[in-house]
Amino acid sequence: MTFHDKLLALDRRWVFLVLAIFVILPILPFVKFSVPVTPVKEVREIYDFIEGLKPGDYILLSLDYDPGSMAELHPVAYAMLEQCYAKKLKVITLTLSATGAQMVEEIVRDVADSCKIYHGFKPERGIDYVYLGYKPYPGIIILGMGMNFRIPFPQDYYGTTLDSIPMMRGIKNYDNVKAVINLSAGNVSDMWVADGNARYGVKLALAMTGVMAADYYPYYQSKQVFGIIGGMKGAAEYEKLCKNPGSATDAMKAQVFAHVVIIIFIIIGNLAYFLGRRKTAQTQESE
Amino acid sequence: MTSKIAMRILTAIVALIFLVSWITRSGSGMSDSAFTNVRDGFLITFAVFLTLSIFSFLYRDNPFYKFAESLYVGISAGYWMSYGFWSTIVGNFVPRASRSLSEFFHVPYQERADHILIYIPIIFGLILLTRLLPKIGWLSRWSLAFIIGATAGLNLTRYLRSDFISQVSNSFIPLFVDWKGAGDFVSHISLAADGQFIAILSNWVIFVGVMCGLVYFFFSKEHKGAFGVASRIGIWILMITFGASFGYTVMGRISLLVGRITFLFGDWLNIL
Amino acid sequence: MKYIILLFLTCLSLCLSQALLAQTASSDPPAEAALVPSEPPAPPSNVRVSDLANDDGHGIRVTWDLSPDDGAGRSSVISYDIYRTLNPNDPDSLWKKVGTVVLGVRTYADRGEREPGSGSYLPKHTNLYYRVYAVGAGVRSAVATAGPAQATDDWFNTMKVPELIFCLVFLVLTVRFINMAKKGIDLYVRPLAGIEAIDEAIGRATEMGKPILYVLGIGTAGDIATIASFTVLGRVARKVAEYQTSMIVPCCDPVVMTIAQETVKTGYADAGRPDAYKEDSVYYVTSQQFPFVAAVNGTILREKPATNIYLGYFAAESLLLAETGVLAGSIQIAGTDQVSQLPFFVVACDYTLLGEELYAASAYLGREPLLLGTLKAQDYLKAIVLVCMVALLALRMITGADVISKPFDAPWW
Amino acid sequence: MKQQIPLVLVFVFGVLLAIQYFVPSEPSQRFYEVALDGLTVIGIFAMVLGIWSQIHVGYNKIKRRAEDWQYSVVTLVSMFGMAFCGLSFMGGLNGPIFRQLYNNIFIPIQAAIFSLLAFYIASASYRAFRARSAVSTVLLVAALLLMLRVIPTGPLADPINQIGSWMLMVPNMAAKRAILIGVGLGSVATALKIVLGIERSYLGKD
Repeated sequence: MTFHDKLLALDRRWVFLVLAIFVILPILPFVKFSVPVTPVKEVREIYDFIEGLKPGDYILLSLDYDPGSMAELHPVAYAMLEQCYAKKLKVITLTLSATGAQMVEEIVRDVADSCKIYHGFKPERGIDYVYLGYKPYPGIIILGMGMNFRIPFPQDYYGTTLDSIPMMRGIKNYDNVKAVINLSAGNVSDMWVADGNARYGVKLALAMTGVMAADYYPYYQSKQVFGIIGGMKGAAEYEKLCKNPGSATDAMKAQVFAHVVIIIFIIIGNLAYFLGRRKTAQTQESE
Repeated sequence: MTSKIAMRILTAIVALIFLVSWITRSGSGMSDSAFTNVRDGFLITFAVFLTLSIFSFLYRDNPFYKFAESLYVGISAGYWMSYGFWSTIVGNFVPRASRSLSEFFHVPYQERADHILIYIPIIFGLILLTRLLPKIGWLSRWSLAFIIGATAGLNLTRYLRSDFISQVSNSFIPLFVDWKGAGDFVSHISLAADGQFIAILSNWVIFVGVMCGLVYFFFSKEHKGAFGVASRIGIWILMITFGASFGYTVMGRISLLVGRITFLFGDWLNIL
Repeated sequence: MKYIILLFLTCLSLCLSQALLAQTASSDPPAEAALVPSEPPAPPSNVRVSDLANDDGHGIRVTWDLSPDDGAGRSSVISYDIYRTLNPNDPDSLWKKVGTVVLGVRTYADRGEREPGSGSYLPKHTNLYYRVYAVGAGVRSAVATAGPAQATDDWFNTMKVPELIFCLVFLVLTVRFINMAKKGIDLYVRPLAGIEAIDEAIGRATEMGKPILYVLGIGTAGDIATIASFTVLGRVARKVAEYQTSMIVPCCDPVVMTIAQETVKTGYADAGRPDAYKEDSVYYVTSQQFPFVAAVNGTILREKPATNIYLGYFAAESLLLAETGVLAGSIQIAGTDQVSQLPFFVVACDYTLLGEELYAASAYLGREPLLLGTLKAQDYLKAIVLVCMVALLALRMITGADVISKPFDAPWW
Repeated sequence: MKQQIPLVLVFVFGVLLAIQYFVPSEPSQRFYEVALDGLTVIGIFAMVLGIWSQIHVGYNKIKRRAEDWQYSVVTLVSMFGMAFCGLSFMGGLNGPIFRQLYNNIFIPIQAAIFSLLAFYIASASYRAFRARSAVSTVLLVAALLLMLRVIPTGPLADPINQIGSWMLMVPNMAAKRAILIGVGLGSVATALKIVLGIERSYLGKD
C-alpha cells in the first residue's frame, strides 16, 4: 500500500483528532492573538434601525432557537436585548422553539439584571419588557399573532393575562410593533417570512445560524427582511457595533485555526487523489 | 470475554475519574451550604460525563453513548409531555373549553361566542385514539383525513406568495443598470463591488441562473442540445451555491464545538 | 463669523426654551394648555369614510385631504387623531380615539375586533361616525366629521388575484393532462438518477439481508415536504414488501407516525403481503430534533441498514445522519425542499433529490398516469414562467418602460 | 364507508381551506381559526399515540430481553421521571427538579450532539471535496473560497471577502429562486393530488 493509498483510505478518526487539537489550542489561555472584525452592511442595518427607534417604541424579539444553537445566537440575543433595554424600548419577547422556553426566560432576566450594572437602571417586567413564553406549531402561532397576540398567548409566560400587563394595553398585533427580529436556528424563519411578512406585512429582520444565513439573502435582496445577522461572524460584528465584545469575539480565534486545518485536509485529499490517478494511468499504460 | 473484562475495567476507571471530579468540585463550591456544593458538584460532573459520552461516539458506538442516548430520548419525551400538557392543554385549550376546568388550573376562562366549536377538533382527536382499539381502528383515518386535508388546503395557497409569486416577481431585474451606451460602459468599467459592471454582471447571473435552474428542473424533456447546455449551467449555479453554503457553514459548526470546549475546559476544569 | 452667530442663536433659543419649560413646571394649570403658544392648525378637509376593503367586516377606511398647515402654510401639524362613535350627537367625551397617524398621511384603516367583549370591538353593519383632527404642538384643529359608514364583510380579497389565476391555470393544466393520460397518450418524463437508485437500493438490501431505513424528517404532518414523503413511503413500502425485505421507520412526530403506519400498511397490502407488516417497524422516538437524531444515529450504527432514505423536512441533522450513514456503509438517498440542507446531502449522500424532485418522486415511482399528469402541469407552468420572463424583459429593454418591474405587486387589475 | 368518508373529508377540508385564503369575510376567518385550533388539538391527542408507541416498543424489548434491553429501561424510567417532575405538585414547568434535569442533562447532551457536526463537516469535506469532475470541482472551489474568508489572508482578504459575499448573494439567490419556484409548484401539485384524492396511500386499504 503506497503513501497516497493510505491517505485516501485515511480513517476519519484522524481527521477528528487533528481538528479537536487545533480547536482546543487557540482557546487555551497561553495562546494569544486577536482577529480584526469589520461589520457588513446587512448587520449594520439592523443595528442602525434599532438605534433609530425612539424610547417607548415597541419591538418584538422572537428568540426561536434552542440550546443547541446557543453558541451562535446567544451573543446576538444578549447584545441586542441590552441595546433595546438601553434605548428604553418596550420589548416583547417570545420563543417558538419547544426547548427554548426556559432558556429565553433566563436571557430576558439576565440582561435585565446586567442592565442595572452597566446602564444604571433595571427594566421592569410588564412595563419595559414582557415574555410571552412558548407555544407549539410556530406557523399557526405567527398567523394567530397577526390577528391578536391574545389568540395564541392569552397569558404571558408567568400566567398573567395580557390585558393586565401595563405595556400590553392597547397592543393588539403586529401593527403596534415597529419591527420583528427573529433569532432562529430552524424553519421558523421561513414562517416569519411567509406568514408574518407576506401575510401581515411585518417589518422583519433575521439573526440566524451561519448555515441558514446564506439561504435567506434572497429575502434580504427582495426587501422582505431588512437585515441579516449570520452565524458567529455576524454575532461578532454585532457585538462590535454594540461595543459589547463577548463570547463571539473570543471564539473567532478558534475559527481561524479550524478553517486552516480543514483546508489543509482538503488539499491533502486532492493531492492523494491526483497522485493515485496518475499512478493508475501509468500502470494501465505499462500493461 | 476479554473485551467484557476490558469494558468493566474501563467503566471502573471512568467512574473513578468522575468520582474524583465530583469530590474536588464539591470541595471548591461557592455556596455556604454543603448540600448545595455537593449537588452542584455532582450536576456539573454528570453533565461533563454526558458530554464526553456523546463525543465517544466519534470513536465508535459504545455503552456510554448508548446510555447517554437513551437518557436523552427519555428526558426529551418527558419534557415534551409536560410541556405539551401545561402549554397547550392548560394554556390554550382549557380556557376555551370549560369554566370549571379553568378554575381548577388557575387560568382565566375566555368567554367566546364560538367556544362550542372547540369541541369539533376534540371529537376528531378522540376518533384518532380509536387506533388503540383494533376493531374500530379504521375510524382514526377520519382524523388523519382531516389533518391531511386541512394541511393540503393550507399549503395549496399559503406558500404561493412567498415561494412562487414573490420569487418570480423579484426576478424581473434590469439587465442593463444605468445604461448610457456602450462607450460609457467601457470607459467606466471597474471591479468595484458597487460599480456598474458588477451590478450588470450580477443581474445577468441571477437572470440566467434562475432560467437555467428552472430548465434543470424540467421533467418532460431530455437534457440534450441547447436544453442540455442550459441545464448544465443550471447545475453549475446550483453547485456554486451548495459549495458556498457548505463552506460558509463550517464556521457555524466550529463555533458549536468551541462552545463545548469552553464548557469542558472553563466550567469544568477551570483552566480558561 | 456666520458660525459664531449661529452658535449664539442656538444657545439663546436653548436658554429661552429652558426658561419656558421651567415656567410651565412651576405654574399649576394642565401642562397641555400651558405649553402652547401657537395657534391651532387648520383642520383636514373632505373626510370620507367607507368600508375597509378585503377584510372580515370589522374595519373602516377613513380618508381625508391634508390640512393646509401640513407641511405647508404654517407647517404646524404634527399628526392626525381619528375618533369614532355610534351616535354623531355624542358629546366629545364619548368619542373613542381609535388611532393616530403622523403628518403627511391621508388615510387610516380602523380595524376592530370581532368579539363584542373586547376593547377595540368594531360592530358590523352599524352606522359609524368619524372625526379627524389635525394635531399641532399641544393644540388640535377644529373638527372634521364624516359618516355614517357601515363595515361589511368582503367575499373576495382582490389583492390575491395573482394567486387565484395561478391556481386556476394549474388546475386546468392538471385536469387536461390527467385526461390525456387516461386516454393512454404517453407522457414522457426524463429519468432521474436519485429515483432509479431507490429501486436498486431496495434490491441491494434484499441481497444483503439487511433492512432499509426510511426517515421522514423532523417536520410535522403540516409540512408539505412530509406529505410528499408519505407518498414516496407508500411506494417504497410496497417494493420492500414485494422483495420481502424489512424496513425501519423512526418518526419525530406522533401524527406523522400514525400516518406513516397507515401508509406502510397500505404498501404491504398493495403488495399482497399484509401479514408481513409489523406495527413496531414504524415507531415514534420523540418530537425533538436532536434526541431524534441521537436515536436514529444509534439505530444506523447498530442495525447497519443497507440503504438509508431521508426524504422530507430536515434541518441541522442532515449531516449528522448522512455522515453516520457513511460510516455504517449504507447507500444513501436524500431529498428535501430545504435549500439550506441540500449542500450537506449533496456532499455526503450518494443521491440527492433537489427541491421539486422530492415532490416529483412519487409520480416517478408510481408511473401512474394521474400522477404524471400533475408533473406535466408543473412543467408547463415552469415553461410559462420562462417565456414570460424572457418576453417581459425583452419588452422592457425595447420600450425602456419600468411598468413591469414588479408584475404582481400593484393591483393593476 | 372506510374509504369514502375519509376521501370526502380530505376533499371538503382541502377545498374549503384553499378557498378560505381568498375570502376575508368573518365566517371564513372563524373557520380558519377553528381549523388551526383543530390541528393543534388533534396534535395533543396524537401525543397519547406517540407515548403509547414509545412504551410499546420499549416494553417489548425489555420483555423479550432483546439486545441492549437495559437501555430501554433507562429511556422509560427517565421519561416517566421527567414527566413526574413536571406534575403540578412538583412545581410544573418551573419546578426546581424539572429545571435541574433540563439544564444539566438535556442541554449538555443537546449541545454535545450538535457540536459533533464540527467533526462531521471536517470529515465530509476531506472525503467528498475531490476534483473528480467539472461539477465537483466547482463545488470544491466555491467551498474553499468561503472557508478562506474566515482566515486573515492579508492583502488577499478583501477580494476573497468580496467574491465570497458575491457568491452568497448572487448565484445563491439565483439557485434559491430556481429551487423555490420549483418547490412552490411542487407543493401546490402535491396538495392538489391529495385534495383530489389522486394520492391516497395514507388512507389505508381494507
